[in-house]
Amino acid sequence: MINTDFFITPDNWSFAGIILSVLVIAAYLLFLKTKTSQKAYFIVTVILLYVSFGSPIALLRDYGLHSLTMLQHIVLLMIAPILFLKSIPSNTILFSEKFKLNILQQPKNYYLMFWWLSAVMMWGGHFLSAGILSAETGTSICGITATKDSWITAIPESLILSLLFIAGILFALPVFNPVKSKRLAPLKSVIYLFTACVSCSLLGLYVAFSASTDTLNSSLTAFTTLRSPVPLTLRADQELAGMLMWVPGCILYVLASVSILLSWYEENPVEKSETAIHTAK
Amino acid sequence: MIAVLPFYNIQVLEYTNFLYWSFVIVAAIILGLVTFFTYRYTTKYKAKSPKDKPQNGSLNHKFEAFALITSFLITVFFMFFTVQSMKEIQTIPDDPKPDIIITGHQWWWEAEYPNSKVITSNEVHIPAGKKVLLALNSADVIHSWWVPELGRKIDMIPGMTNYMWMYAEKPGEYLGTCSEFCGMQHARMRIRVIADDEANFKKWQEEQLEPVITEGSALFEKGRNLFEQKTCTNCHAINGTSYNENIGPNLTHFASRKRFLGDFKEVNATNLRAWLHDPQKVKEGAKMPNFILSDQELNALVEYIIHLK
Amino acid sequence: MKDKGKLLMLLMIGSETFFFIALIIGYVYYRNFTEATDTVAQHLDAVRAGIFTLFLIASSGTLMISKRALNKENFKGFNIFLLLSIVLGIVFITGQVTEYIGLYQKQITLSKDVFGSSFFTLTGFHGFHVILGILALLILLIMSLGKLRRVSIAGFGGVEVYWHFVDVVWLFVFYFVYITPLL
Amino acid sequence: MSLFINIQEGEDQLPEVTSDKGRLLWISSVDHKQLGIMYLWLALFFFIIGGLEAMLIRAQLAVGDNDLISPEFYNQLFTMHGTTMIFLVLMPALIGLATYLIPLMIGANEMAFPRLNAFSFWMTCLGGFLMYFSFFAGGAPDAGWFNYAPLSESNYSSTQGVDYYLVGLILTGMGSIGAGLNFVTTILTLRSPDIKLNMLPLFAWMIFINGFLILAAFPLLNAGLFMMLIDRQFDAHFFIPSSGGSAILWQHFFWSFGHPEVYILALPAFGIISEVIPVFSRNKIFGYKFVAASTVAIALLAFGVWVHHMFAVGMTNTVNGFFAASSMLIGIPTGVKVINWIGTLYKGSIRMTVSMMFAVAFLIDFTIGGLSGASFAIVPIDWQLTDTYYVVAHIHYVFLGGTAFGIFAGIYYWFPKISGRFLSEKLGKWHLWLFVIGFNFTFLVQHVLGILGMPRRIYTYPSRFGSWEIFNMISTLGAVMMFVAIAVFLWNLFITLKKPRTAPKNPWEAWTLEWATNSPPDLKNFEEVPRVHSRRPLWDLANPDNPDKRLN
Repeated sequence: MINTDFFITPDNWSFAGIILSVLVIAAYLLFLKTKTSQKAYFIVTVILLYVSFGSPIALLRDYGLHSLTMLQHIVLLMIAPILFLKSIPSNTILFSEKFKLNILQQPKNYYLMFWWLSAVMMWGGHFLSAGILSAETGTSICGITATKDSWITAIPESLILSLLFIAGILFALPVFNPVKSKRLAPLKSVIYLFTACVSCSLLGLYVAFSASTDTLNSSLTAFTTLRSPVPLTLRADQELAGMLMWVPGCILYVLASVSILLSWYEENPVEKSETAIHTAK
Repeated sequence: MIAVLPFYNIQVLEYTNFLYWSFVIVAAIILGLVTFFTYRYTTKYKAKSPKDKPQNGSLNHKFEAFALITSFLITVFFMFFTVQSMKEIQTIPDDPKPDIIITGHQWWWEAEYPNSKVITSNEVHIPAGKKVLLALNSADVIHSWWVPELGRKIDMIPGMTNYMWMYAEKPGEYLGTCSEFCGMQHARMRIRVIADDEANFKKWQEEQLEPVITEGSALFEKGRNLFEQKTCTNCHAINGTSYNENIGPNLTHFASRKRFLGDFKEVNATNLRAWLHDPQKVKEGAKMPNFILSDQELNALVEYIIHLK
Repeated sequence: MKDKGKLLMLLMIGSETFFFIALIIGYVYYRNFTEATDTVAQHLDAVRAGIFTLFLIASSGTLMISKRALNKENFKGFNIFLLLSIVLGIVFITGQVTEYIGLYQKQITLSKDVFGSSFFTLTGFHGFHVILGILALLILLIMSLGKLRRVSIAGFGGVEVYWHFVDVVWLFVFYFVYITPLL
Repeated sequence: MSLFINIQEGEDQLPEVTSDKGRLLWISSVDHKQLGIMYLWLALFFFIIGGLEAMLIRAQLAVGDNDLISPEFYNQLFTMHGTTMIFLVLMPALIGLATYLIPLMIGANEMAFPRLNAFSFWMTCLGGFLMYFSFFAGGAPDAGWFNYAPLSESNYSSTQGVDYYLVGLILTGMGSIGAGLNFVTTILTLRSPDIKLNMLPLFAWMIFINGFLILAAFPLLNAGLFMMLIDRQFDAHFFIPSSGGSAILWQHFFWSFGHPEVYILALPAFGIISEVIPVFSRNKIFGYKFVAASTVAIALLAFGVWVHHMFAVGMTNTVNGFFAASSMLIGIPTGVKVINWIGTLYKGSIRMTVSMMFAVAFLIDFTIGGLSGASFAIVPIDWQLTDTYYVVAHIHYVFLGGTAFGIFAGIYYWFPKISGRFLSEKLGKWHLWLFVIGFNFTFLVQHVLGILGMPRRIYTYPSRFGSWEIFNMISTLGAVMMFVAIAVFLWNLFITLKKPRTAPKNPWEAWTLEWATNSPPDLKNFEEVPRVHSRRPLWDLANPDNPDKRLN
């Protein structure tokens, strides 16, 4: 039975994870000079990562909870990367002017590539997860079927999750690059985010509306044994997963777009160029 | 007369009622504020003469933020109760066993009671004081089942079965209507649900299951023969006989019903005669063909059908 | 953006993308989530279609080469590779037409079942777009042979983007129509 | 620094028409001003037809068990009324205003693609007339403006009406896509070099966003329309459940277009209001940022809410719940806009012209429409009230009380610019009051009718339902008032167009660039474009001592 016991059992909380998180946060606070807001962003990022990888929530996945997997993916793919990039100071070596990796110098060089890369990683990651789940349960998930206990189960789930996090960072880089001059122009970022929304929506649509009774009936037996304690019907679970992918995901990007635009309306090139002249003197 | 607002004291409508009234209050406040400020500003700041200099005053921008947060909180409130009441109103078991299967036709209703095998049309009887699970589907186009006092509205879609709960607290007659546009006579596709108390409902079911009368006056016999000759049997079923095509309404106990043609006309000899004489004149577009019956034939058929109690 | 025509074409492509997304959704819906029979799917020849796909991809490549030639003002190379793209496009269309004829001979038609409906609609609309692209390329070719060299070059940006778009759409169509039934 | 700059386009980009004299030249015109005016005439023409249809509908419903109109004809009437008003009146009127004004507002002499512009207009025109031709070809479409399958499939709708509907909508849809393409490219490429995108007047900004909405939404409709056309003409099975198709998929396609369409019709009206209210309040718009950014939010969210038209279809609570949430959320940016407009009135110096009065009527009636719309996001309420007259009231409050009031405000505002003459303010006030009062009489009671259980699209109702009869009668009387109001408006147009041209360049002391041209503008809009440094260039010119904050 999933109840509070499940959450307060210490075994379910990764101890090493806590140590690691604390260490990382400490290192961040000690070695990097940042604004308070950035510190907050970073701490939240680490907490989110810890919750995704090391908390009982990560274990709940084993009940075949599709919606929870999706929530995890959203956190890793969309929320954590943005917060992470926001928390990085602009003089960090990887992003600064001194770092002469040509491709990262101008967003127009890499944004298309990163879009595709992360889109492929996103879809691939989701399908791979579904494949693993399918192999574990021996049923088809959203039309994806893997042989029971095939080699695919050997892929650790955490590897896929890490890949998703990296894909998320790559994707967010053109819009949320810590160095302002390396970001896409505001309107282009909005279009960039919108196209991602379309891609995201399609996955959500697919997952949500593939939850027809017919397709689910075949997997019913496997799941009832696996997840008898979960108070969600199989169909509701899958629809929840699709909808989570779709609605909150898109609203997140809409909010990001709006905040980018709000500062853009106020943008005043005159003031900017004047200050530039000022500093030049 | 349908009345949604004076809802009966049942859960489904209680929730809807609560949500609707709290919505009306919030909406009235918002509308009141908008109207008040629009009126006040347009009168207070009206230019005295066309040459008035612009004042260029401005509200504080915190006001926008305040409005955003307030409306967000209102949204959260309504969202919470929406989810709650959806759960209350529409929780269908994984393996639904409907008490009544209702099929929409252009433009009449067929009701089948899987437990007692009763099949009837246009007039749906339910036991009062008991939640009834309906299964709804359609034989042709999309219809929508709506008896406002007894529960929610749900579409009846061909190739798909929907389920909903219906509940009548007190015995009585409840009116409803098809509320998805379904063709020419959509307006005349109304619903009459009759809630009986447990005993009467049982009695009604037993009556419906009784074999149909097959003998009567000479006119009745003639009508019965005509019913076969005029190919009425190609569409209309009468239980207990060999006529079992369920294309048109089942006529087994036709005369026990109060109204026919989708709650359009009262069941009596005059209306029936007019209908058989020229269906298109009574209900234009109906699928019933005009058999061009002579007066004697009409009399006989009416005599036959009106005795199907 | 300097090139109005290219901008217009990019926007139109964005719009067309939604059109094809809708058609593909329709296809996937009928393919996966209804009890539609798979008669058409069983008769599809993925290898054959794959070969014709290569022709279409190659035509995008030749078009890129001709663009490069144009930038170097090598008009002869431009014309040759443009012509090659057109020919490759026509080969692709021929492949599609012969496939349709084959299917119709096997009594697999638009009105056979819902799968046939969505298959012919999806691939048919794509084929229609390819034909439009071929026409546009032909017009460019004819104009570049004549005196209207300057104008044809102005329109090139838009047509090129369109052609690549048609190509990319086909990759998706190919994946959903021919590959997924094999998975 | 010079106050003017020369426009950058060469003569070759101007339309080939050399004179605006002669009626026949209009047919071959590619001038954005002439096309804009033609769009407006087209809209007016269909507005009258659609209005007459509405009057017939109201006449039929005035009393119960009425048999003035046959059910068949009634179904054709309300189908055509809905389709006409949305696709042939509101769309062309808004696109027409935009076609006329966008180049003027951004200091350009033409649209980016003048011929595409003419193509769009003639497509819309052709589609509209084709749809009306169906009346003479056996019967008009009769399956409602959203044409639900399978009622609209050949086995249930045997006349050619639905085919005309499908082809007509595909054509007007292509026209709209063409217009959308043209607006976006024009705004992106032909702006006066001074104007940065974040300095666009709000109307231009809304049209810019609207262009993207059109480009993304119409293809979804077109795909559905084509599928249904193939169903009807070539016996395919997309939306026919009895042979394996899905009736629901049509609804998904239609509403995934249909809901963005609501915003396609609302955003330009918001734009008009955002121009009219500041000018007549002599005040800057309160919170340009919020109005503009919330538009983007609305445009993006618009694609994620369509299922709220389908709550009664029988989808699971999970799906319904998420769409309820997104539908409620989209109300927030819309609501904040109303606050921005009211905030603009604050400490203004308000001149109550007819245009401004229409804008004020818009504020209140659109709020009612928005609120009743929000009630549909609350799923249990939707489960009772969808497909009743409550929806009819709601849609009219949004489209008539919202968009159409906006268009009227815009027409009274820009009429001097377009024609060089002022519409009579006195007749205008008659038009306004009759129309607004008649409108509220007609549709406010329809909320009650819906609550009393009257479903929409019924050609008659039993006269034993007494209260239905009373409310319907009130509604019909209100409709008659609106009818008279439109007659007054037409009379106003008629007498005004006979007057000589007297309007000065900038009669309202407005601030956007279109008022720097002659009234009406010359064939070449600008010989030279004023320098623009802020969102109110003409304010800066008129008040050199107190200019707005520079933005470039």
